[in-house]
Amino acid sequence: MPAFISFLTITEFTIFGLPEDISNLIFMVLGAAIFCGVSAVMALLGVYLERKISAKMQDRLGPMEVGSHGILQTLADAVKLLLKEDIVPAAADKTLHFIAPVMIFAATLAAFAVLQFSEGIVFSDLNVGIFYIIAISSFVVIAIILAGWSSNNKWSLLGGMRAAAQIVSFEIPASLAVMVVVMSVGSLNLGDIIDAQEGSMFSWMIFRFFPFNFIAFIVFFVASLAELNRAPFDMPEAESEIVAGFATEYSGFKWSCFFLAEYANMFLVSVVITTLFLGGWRSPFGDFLNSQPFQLFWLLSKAFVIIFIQMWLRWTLPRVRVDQLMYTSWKVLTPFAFVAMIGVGLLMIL
Amino acid sequence: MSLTVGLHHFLVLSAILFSLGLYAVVTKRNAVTVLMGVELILNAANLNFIAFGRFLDTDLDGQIFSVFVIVTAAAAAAVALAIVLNLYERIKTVNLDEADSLAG
Amino acid sequence: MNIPFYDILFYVFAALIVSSAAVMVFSRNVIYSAVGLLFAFFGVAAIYVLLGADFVAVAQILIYVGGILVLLIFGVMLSQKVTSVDIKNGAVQIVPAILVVGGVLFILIRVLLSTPWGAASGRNIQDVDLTAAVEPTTQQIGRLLMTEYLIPFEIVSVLLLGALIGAAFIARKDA
Amino acid sequence: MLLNFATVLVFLVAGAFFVGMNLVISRLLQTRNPHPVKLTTYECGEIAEGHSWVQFNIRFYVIALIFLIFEVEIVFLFPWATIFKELGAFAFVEMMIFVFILLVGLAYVWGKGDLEWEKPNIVPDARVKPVSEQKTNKEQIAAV
Repeated sequence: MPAFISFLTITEFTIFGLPEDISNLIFMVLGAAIFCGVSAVMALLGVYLERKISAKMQDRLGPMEVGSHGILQTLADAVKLLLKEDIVPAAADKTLHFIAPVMIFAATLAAFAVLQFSEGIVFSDLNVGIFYIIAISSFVVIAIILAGWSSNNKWSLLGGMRAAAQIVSFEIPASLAVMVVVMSVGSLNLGDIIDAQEGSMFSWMIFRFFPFNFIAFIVFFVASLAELNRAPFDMPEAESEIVAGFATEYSGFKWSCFFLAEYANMFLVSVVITTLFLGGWRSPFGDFLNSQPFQLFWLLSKAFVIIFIQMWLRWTLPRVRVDQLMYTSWKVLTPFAFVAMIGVGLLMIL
Repeated sequence: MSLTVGLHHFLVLSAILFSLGLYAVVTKRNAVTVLMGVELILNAANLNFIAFGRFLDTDLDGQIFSVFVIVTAAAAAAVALAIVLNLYERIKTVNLDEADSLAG
Repeated sequence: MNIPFYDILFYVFAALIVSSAAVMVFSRNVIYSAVGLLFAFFGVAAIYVLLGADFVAVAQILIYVGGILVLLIFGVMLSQKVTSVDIKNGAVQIVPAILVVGGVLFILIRVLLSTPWGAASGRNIQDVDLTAAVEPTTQQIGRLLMTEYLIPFEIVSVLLLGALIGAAFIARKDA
Repeated sequence: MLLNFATVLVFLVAGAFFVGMNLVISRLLQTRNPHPVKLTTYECGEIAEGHSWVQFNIRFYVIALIFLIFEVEIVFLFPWATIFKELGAFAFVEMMIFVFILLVGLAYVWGKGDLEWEKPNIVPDARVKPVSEQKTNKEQIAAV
């Protein structure tokens, strides 16, 4: 580990001779603040990319006015959202209407704590890392149901219930796909998972135990699309049917919380996919270009390729129906995930 | 009892949690809330398992037991709620006092 | 100067658990009860972490918050004749209940505090250093499940199968 | 381990604080122009009708139920997966028994149609038949 980064490891770290506990606390708060910023920037960048990519695909220009090629457009939108009047409908339940966006953002941010961004740079090196990420996203489900219920609006409630049913359905295949990776690594820690993929790109999880790990990768990718409520699985916020789903009665900054959480989650899922299947921050060429600054570059470029594919699918595929959604989850992805798991198990024993 | 946390603190916390759950079970008439009370009681039991495991045992038997309790709670909640929903389909209420058609 | 973070966190989460469980118990609105339960589950998971049970803590969040609570909320939504935001959730026989539950709590605490815990196994509960590093538990739990607790583990699958088939059968309309 | 979980806690609290802070900033900056009509529930521009509480489809419950059971299975699978390499074939067989028993459950709900999302039961309209089945005018008149 290079010297300039070693101060980031969390133990025995002191600032100005302060006690270790206080120094750690400062370090943690700093990390959380960084990730608040990162998730906000990711949302701004994500929205910009989405607009530009959709424009390219539909042969339009997209935002062009604010800044060069509209690069500042989303920033302007963010400021606009901050200035908008916050309306809480008279029929809504005020307390829960407030709690829901707070919960969804806090849960999303908490999941970021365990991600490893390059060798040794991790804020919380949890032993149960990936299991924790799966667990903490259950708060998102509850937050979405609460948002839908507290708005006291038909579209909100229907959207919230649909979103919850959808997310929980796809959590099973996603977790089983994670299991495939955990089986060959023998640890839930994200750092261990990346360490197990040391070497060139052919030691990445996606290329091992062909074809079972590749099946697991596809299952996880599709399931994560659905868990993010992204097209083609975006029934919960199907504009043409139920307005804006669970966020119908939200405005101003509370509404942007859902938006922020959605794009932050997109980034989170991309990093998780990269970590599990694509070698995390490892260079595709083994030790070549694998020094600390390059590791961050590799991680982000892999993550953005995943994000691009997510956006590409959104602007290519039509929305599926609810029954097709349930079919995909329970009758396609779950059996395939089991097949992948059993297949990898057999290959590992033999 | 000193302020520094020891086994007794965990046990008292669990006793309070248990009592709150018990109160919900005996006073609430909404079947779903009664179920919630049961979940609180199971959580209190789990808390005891893990606290005793930490203080009196070197093994992880306490934690294994709590995993089994969580599983049983999940199975119980699933079946109990199915019964409640079926009851609602038939007699259009989840009030336990009104669901007494089997009483002689 | 050494700040007792461990004790502070314990009291914070104990307060969170008791207050949110109280919200769950005394609220007249079922959804508020569910939210109270959510925070109670979260607080209990935090206490598990303080006791060094990392795997159980995460499992608690996953199953209770992500599973049972979602199921309970769906149950509320599917089983109410609702005319407004308030879903009725009244209590009956409050005074006798408080007397009985208060008595139970009193006896429990008396017993808990007067029992010489650890005397039987010859361990001194004062010796346990709660802030000491704990071994990660996940692998150990897996090992125990595969060896010592193998039979209960396999029986759990039968229990779950029964619960799945039974609940799906009961919930079906034509059952 | 405690330190790692403390970091997670700090992240949770910081996330909530971040949202709260921004809500306060937003409250200070925004122009407030209250009007009772703004506070009405949105329903496509019409005045909201009835309650937002409609009886939900029981399917939502069945899906959540199947999910819960498999979620529990996954909680058992994770510790197994971490020691699978170590224990080898023996653990594999044990877990396959476990998984197989639950797959019976999945097969049951699959076979009983609980995984199908209930579609609205639209009675096929006699007037809209496939072209091949459509009667000619004469046949229809004859039938009447």
